[in-house]
Amino acid sequence: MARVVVDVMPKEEILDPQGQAVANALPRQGFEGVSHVRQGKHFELEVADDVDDDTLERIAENFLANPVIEDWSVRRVES
Amino acid sequence: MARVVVDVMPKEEILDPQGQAVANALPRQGFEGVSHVRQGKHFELEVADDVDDDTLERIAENFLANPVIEDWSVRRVES
Amino acid sequence: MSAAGASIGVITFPGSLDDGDARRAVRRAGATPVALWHADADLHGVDAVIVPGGFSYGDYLRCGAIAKFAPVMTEVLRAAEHGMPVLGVCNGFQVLCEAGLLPGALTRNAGLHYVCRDQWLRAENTTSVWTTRYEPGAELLIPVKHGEGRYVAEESTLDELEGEGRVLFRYVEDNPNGSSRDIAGVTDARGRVAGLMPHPEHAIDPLTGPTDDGLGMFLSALDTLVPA
Amino acid sequence: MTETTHDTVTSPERVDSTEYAARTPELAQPYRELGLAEDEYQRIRQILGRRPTEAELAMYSVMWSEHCSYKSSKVHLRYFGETTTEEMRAKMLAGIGENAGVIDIGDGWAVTFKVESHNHPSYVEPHQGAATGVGGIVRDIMAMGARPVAVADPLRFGPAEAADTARVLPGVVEGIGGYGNCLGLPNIGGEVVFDESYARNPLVNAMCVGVLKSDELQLAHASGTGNKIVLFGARTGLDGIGGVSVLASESFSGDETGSGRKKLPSVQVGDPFTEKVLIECCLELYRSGLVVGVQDLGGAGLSCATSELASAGDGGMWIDLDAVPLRAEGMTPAEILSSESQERMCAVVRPSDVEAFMEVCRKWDVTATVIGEVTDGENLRVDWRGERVVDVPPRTVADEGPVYQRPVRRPAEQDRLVADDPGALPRPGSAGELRETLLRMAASPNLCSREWVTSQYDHYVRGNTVLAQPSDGGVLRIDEESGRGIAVATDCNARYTRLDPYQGARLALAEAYRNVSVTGSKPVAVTNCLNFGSAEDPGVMWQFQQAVRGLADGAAELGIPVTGGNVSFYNQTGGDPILPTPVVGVLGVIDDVTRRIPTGIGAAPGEALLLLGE
Ligand SMILES: Nc1ncnc2c1ncn2[C@@H]1O[C@H](COP(=O)(O)OP(=O)(O)O)[C@@H](O)[C@H]1O
Repeated sequence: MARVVVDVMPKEEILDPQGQAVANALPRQGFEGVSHVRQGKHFELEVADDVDDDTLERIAENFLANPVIEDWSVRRVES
Repeated sequence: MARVVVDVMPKEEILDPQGQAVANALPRQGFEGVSHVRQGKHFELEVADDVDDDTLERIAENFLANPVIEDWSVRRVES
Repeated sequence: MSAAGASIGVITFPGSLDDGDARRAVRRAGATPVALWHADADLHGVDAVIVPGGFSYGDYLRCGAIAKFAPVMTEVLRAAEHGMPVLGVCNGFQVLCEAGLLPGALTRNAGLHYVCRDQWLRAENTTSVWTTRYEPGAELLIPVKHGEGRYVAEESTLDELEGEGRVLFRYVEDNPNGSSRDIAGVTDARGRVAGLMPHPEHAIDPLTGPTDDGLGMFLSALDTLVPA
Repeated sequence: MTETTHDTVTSPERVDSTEYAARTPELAQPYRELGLAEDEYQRIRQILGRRPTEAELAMYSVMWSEHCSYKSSKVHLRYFGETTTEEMRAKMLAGIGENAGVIDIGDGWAVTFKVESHNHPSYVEPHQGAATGVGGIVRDIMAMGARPVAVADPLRFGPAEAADTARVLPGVVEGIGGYGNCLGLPNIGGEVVFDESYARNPLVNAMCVGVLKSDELQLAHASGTGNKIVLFGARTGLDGIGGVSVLASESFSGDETGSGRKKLPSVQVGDPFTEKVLIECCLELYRSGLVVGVQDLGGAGLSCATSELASAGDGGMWIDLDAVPLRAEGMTPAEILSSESQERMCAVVRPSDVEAFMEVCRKWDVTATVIGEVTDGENLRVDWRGERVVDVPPRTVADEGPVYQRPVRRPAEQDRLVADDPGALPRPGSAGELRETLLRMAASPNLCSREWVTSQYDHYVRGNTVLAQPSDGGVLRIDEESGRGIAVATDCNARYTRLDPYQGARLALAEAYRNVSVTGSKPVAVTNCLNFGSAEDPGVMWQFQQAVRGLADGAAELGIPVTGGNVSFYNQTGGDPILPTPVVGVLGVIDDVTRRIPTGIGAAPGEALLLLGE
């Protein structure tokens, strides 16, 4: 068993209303100094040892991310 | 400027229908070997250098996560 | 004080949607609705407060997560502590949970879709300020419309709620969102702060809703605010 | 398409100003990549007496596109005007040519309604494409001074069992629901139709209905020298730049490969919360009398809004592009002018009202910026970094684009198609077969319950929905005291229309008319969304011409005006166009909504069932 993390983020040039909402709300709560926020998704997968990087990449691209508007990164972590 | 990543995940004991939907869909699309998927949120923040760890922790705990249902982790990353 | 003398505040956050409906329901029940703005640091002397449905501040982070920090909510928390009746409907329920006035949290529907439909509920608690007009066990038909209405809380909290009779309503027949123990609404220990996902304000007139079964909640509150 | 080389001019060191353009007439420009024909490009040079700057080229190319200029449909759409009598026009406060038609419904109330297509974007990115389709039509309605009160969504998809439909349909429904629900607009009608011809060309049409007091009508014009132009709502980013990215110079690109911004997705992401706040903000601005003219930003963004406002006004306009609040760094003038960032509006405001205008925007936390003013000249002038990048007669951009009389030819195969009638098909012969046929029909994708779709839409919000799904027409109360209400329905049977486009359009109108009538309402006006294949296919143009005639003649027969509409051509992949799909929307009025008639067989036993008509 391996643990895999996939982070999916809205592309830089694409509007991110979620991140913007967080960024706007922080000062109202008295938190200053956060200039920019982007919000995306974080997936944690448990995968069998024989699942190779290429398969993981395809899973990320086809299922977890929407390549039209999102970027993603795949990494294996210690479990 | 520092870059900070906050990951927020549903607590283990809380049903995660989104992660489950992904896990169920994968075998149908011919991807075997993924036994468990959980879906959470991934935030990337740009923060001023004088924002300390304690403040970041409070932002995560009081705002980005709901401690009733979610766990979170905060880490600074290279920018 | 006459019924019309009782005034019930309805909060409008940017993104509130059912505030007009809540005010209409208050009027229909015979009280005076007072519009409260999210930035108000003052409840304008109202006798009770309704936190209505909608998508406060867009609800992009988590439903109710931003609204709980609104200046008006500070006042609501203070007033609730002194026993002011507060009702949260849908997004309002989410806000009250986020703000810690009610236990638990509301999460993504188990079916993963937004669901708008007429829903049967059973009145479980008929002693709270907001439910005295209902017979115990009465079944009501009231709309639900939400994407994040699955009520969750720790098992011990759920046991406590059940033990103290603080479950207000339960879904009957089909649970629309996968809520723990079919819970549709809960109240605080004093029976004054209540929250539910279904929309009583959309069931006050069979012309525009499935029934008028929701009107009882507003009438119940008036009974307390304006003792006969 | 062959890649032509061209020089990009604007760079951090140099601006492609009108003055520079005048000095460099020979510079090769990428007009073809921007969709302009050779003669169109030459006409622009003629109008300006020089080559256009990059910013001007961007403006003309989007504004002269089929979508914005109606260049292939204009000659046909005139027929609507020609067949509308004074009597039909009597209740019409705004008609074809305005952002949306407006009808006086009595008691001082007026209603505006319109359908728009967002077909291709919804195929590329179903969720966001459909969501921004709703956002766009809602802003059209706001631009008339109305409060949006309901939406409806006529949809067409490929076969229900096709794999791609499983990608497109759920995303579209989620997008429409997600956006409309968050705006607090009840969804009170629509259609879901499956057909092979829509497989790679789904149709996502969105209707919005708005209500206003008849004396509150807003018009999109910029008048009054010295009045300020205010851009308000979301910031301007690189969304939907699409083809215009060929104008981005390499030095502006963040991309090390040096391929400019060609790879930018032309997808826009919707922000319904910003739009919701924008609605409330606009309505407060209107109520406070702070707006002289207003225009929404949709396709073609600022290019469209500024040129249309100026064109409809009585003077010129000056815009300072540096004042536009941006979301992305290093945007060129062409990009700022072409950006299709959502949730933006543009208003004309008297100088003395600017402060009050800003105050209302601050209350709603809406970004608002003065970006220019109405001038007493003729031209629309745009400056950037102190240099003039646009100097054009606005009418040549907005109203005097090319007009084509495209070839129209009834397809040779039409006769064969019509001759192939269903008489030869086997018919159920026994009660058992009849039963089986009925059950199969009831279970078929085109007839089965639409609940999977409609349960994702809020139809209760605002508390005025008197009839919605599964009723034949949606009915809304608009005046709580008098009980006055309105009804809407949209319909189109595209298979009939394929067999006979003239009759098909009439049938679509008749069906929507009936669906409004059976709610107990009186039909008063028509809108449409004409979805067709390529305008360059003479057979498609024949379908189009016939459908317009059928719809116009039908409306004249019924005595209700066509108040507006939308044309979507090029719904085809390869040589096969979609079925001709002229979606027709009918608006009705009901004096007392308590007298509405729900769909369905009565509840009491012993009621008689009557069949009316032949
Ligand atoms: N995409 C949609 N959005 C909203 N309502 C819809 C949609 N599709 C169908 N409906 C509604 O569902 C009901 C049934 O639709 P349909 O089967 O097309 O009816 P009909 O055949 O009578 O026109 C109608 O009330 C219609 O308005």
